[in-house]
Amino acid sequence: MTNEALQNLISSWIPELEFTEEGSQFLNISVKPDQLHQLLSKLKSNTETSFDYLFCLTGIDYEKAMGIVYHLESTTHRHIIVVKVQTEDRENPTFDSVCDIWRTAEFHEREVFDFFGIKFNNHPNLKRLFLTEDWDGFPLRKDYVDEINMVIK
Amino acid sequence: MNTMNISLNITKTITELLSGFMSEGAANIGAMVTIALIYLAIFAVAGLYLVLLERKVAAWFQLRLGPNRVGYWGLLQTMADALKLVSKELTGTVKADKFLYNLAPYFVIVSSLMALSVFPFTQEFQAFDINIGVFFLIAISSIGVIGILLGGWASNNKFALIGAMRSGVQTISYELSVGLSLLTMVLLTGTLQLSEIVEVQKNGWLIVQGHIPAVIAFMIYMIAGTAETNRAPFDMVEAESELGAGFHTEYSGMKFAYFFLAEFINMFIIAAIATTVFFGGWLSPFGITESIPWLGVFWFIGKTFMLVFLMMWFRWTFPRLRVDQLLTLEWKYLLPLNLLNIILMAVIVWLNLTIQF
Amino acid sequence: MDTNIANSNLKSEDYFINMGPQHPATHGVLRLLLTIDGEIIKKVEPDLGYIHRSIEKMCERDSYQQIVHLTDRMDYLSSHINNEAVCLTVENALQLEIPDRVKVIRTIIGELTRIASHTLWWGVMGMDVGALTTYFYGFRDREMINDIFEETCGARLTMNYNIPGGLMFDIHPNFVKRTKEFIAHFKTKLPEYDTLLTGNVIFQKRMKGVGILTKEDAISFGASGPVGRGSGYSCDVRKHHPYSALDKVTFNEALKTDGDSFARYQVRIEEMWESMSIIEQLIDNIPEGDVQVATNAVIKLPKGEFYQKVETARGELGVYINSTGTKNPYRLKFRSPGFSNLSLLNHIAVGGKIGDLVASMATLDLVIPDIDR
Amino acid sequence: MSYFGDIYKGIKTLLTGMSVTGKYFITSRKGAITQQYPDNRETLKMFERFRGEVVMPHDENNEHRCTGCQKCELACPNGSIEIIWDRQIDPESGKKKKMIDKHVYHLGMCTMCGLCIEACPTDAIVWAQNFENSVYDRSYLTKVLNQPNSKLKAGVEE
Repeated sequence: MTNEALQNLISSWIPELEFTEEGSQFLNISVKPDQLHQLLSKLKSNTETSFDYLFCLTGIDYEKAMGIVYHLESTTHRHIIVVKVQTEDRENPTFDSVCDIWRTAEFHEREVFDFFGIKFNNHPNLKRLFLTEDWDGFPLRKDYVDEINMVIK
Repeated sequence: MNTMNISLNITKTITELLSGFMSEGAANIGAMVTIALIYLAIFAVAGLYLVLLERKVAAWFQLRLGPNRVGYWGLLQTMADALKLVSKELTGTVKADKFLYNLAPYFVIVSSLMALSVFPFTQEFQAFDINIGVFFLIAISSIGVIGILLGGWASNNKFALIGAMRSGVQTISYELSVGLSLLTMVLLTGTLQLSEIVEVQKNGWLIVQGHIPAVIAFMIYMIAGTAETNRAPFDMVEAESELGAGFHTEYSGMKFAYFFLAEFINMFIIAAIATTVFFGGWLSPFGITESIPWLGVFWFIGKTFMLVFLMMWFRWTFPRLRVDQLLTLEWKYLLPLNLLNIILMAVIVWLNLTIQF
Repeated sequence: MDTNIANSNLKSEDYFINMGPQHPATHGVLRLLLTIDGEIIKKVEPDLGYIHRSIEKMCERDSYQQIVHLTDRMDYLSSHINNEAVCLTVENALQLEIPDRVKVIRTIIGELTRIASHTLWWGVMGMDVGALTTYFYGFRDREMINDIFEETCGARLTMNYNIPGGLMFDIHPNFVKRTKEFIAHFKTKLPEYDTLLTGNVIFQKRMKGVGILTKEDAISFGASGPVGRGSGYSCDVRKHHPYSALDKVTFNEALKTDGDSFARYQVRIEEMWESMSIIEQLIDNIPEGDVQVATNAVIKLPKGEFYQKVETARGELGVYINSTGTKNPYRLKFRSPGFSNLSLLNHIAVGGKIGDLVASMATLDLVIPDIDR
Repeated sequence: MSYFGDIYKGIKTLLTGMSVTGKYFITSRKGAITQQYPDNRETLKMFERFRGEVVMPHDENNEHRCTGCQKCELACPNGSIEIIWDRQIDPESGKKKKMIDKHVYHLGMCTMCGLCIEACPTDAIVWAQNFENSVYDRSYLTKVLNQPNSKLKAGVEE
């Protein structure tokens, strides 16, 4: 389905979504954190869209806000869509976990928690994946400082 | 000619030699000790060169050259390894069961060396010609398992324990097939004494005499023999990719050398039993070198090394079986075949359809 | 009726085993915490991070040329295809027009890297399952490809032959001759792989029905590459989103449906045949032309997000660049194939034996720096 | 009867597998694929593009082409090149000019990526083909590429 058809169909589900296409090859949807899980499960279950392949889940630190970018692809219709979600709260950013929709999210969300400190509620075992348990700070945040290993050129 | 014969029967000659200036009992013990030392020396060196042969054969299979740095053509390589192992520190795990941990290697090396004493190398050249030869060999080879189980359990290492459990299961179930396949051949010879078995084969090797059932018994025996010595494709005991080094993970220095040497001497024993029982020990193919008895040693060693090469060929070609597949192979395939084979052989012997020359 | 310890008062706890980080079957520093009951595996819990160098953090301070050289160290067995991924992302972002010669050379060297990675996988696969000689036959063929790369790019493993805008320098005069020699040699040797290992009854018994992965699980776990195609899930990026000169070649995607270790094994063997046919279609008519498009020394990507998918030997590598117009990316994420392929290890290994875990891990073809980044 | 059938099939596949290794065993006289490295050091010649180590070629009267422009230092991803330059009076034109003093190259940190050679405008540094770079002390790995009292070759600036 083309981006416009996708846009009309999806905006019919949840009214207040913003659709943009500039600055990216795919249709971008920004959604509020509380509608995130509902939108994503609908995107997967609906037969016309059937986004059953979450191939990339990225955490981003926008300095004023923390966000996650979901790249979804449908293995049947072969179209790709990007869903973005942001939250201003930097001390305790939490989103709904999507690992009940896509099993691959389990590891990706643990990685985002490990590097950004974004918590996901009802995630099976949200522990640090790469770093040791007692590592303080979240390395991929912009304000992370580590004199020893970070070589600032 | 008879001077050659007398000198060959080493046990009698040494006891007569010693009884000259010792009492009868002391002479016997003296003879036994000297023969034991001679055999130990011969087979320790033979073990080393078997290791070298294995490494060279493996290299030729794998488009490599194998050891060629130490000594001319790499001949001293395993000698150097042995020296290194002697000088290595004997480390051990702290919570290991010290006594059993140190006892395990001796079980393994003693059982494999004891089995060497009954082999008829030529006409008279046999340390002990006991009349239950084959039965003695099977009994001895089961003692080695205790050593492996002890070593795996006592070294308090999880991987070693799994390795030891696997080896226990494997050796017990495959002794069955070794015993039964040798039993089929004993039906033909009628005697357990190894020198008698070789005598019977004067008119045709057993594998020829027993034609079809003998060949089946030989194939089962080779499969079970390879499994008996924990060699590929049944080497779950020290499966590199699964358990690291298996039961001898925690051993180092001479203790590891015992395990390592025992494995290769066991391989030699399995091959030697096969040559004695199936391929007529030291008999030349059509009695061509009957006149010079001591030439028999080369025939015996030659046949044994052919079978050792066959076992090495197995090792460097086949992947490893899983433990449960190994057991199904034994209980569901080898055992029924063996029993059928015994009945077949009994029928043939009863109707004496054997091929005699 | 559960005859064993259930009704006896003998209490038995779980038996934990550390498989790794130094373990022959993990091909690198991956630690698996196994909960086993005798030989049967109850739970596999990977513990990662032993070779984590935070490549994504480094990319945030490096220029785009410098990022390309970092990707060599991620999946070192398909380092050329990783470089190509970043270069393609940057070139598409700048809308650079890449000459055909560069596209064809990139595809040929990409397919050669795939064959090199699969021959190494085949050798190590045999070693994991117990046949130690396959290692040397696999490496004999891989050495010929390494020599081709050494002659053309100067390095055997971490090539860094691509730069944003084309190639560093042109291919070596006897690149074509050597590649043809290799193809002729490998055509006689690949059938030997089948007689030695594929046909072997012990190998088939060890691989068939081990580590079953259904198609839905493959998609849900995000499995890509031969792991996904072994379960019938068509995920070849070269087919669905072709890049470089892949749209000019015809090849069929190796698909198997029964999803066990043997299917994944057969997919990779078939892929080697496909890669050889792709190289043959391209090797004879490499178009003339220069190998580099002029880009200014400091590359600045326009503001926006750019995503590029590439099919490495292990699966689908995605490069996601979120740029704010400065000379280094605001955020750069590598979607590594090994990461998702590892996440399904627990799902396929539970219930099997330790031997099965090693066999299915070998068919997942994990490269640990690719997972840890 | 499939019982005996699959036994026969099994043994047949085992034997074909053994035939492959047997063929290699017999033809092992053709020589091994492994390289006998320490023995073939004289005859071993690396490909001319092999990336061994970055060196600065000097011609016969000890002149090199490096102008000290620091482009390679900027291009290097892990800071393994340091250019120490100073302003000296150029003997011909008498003006103050930027002259290279020491081109420090840390071989220990270099990842052989080739970006410095790519970025050098005057092709002053090239790849050497030696690969035996192990040393007993890390300080030997920091090398100064331009030989002492070497000068910039005339005519390189234009």
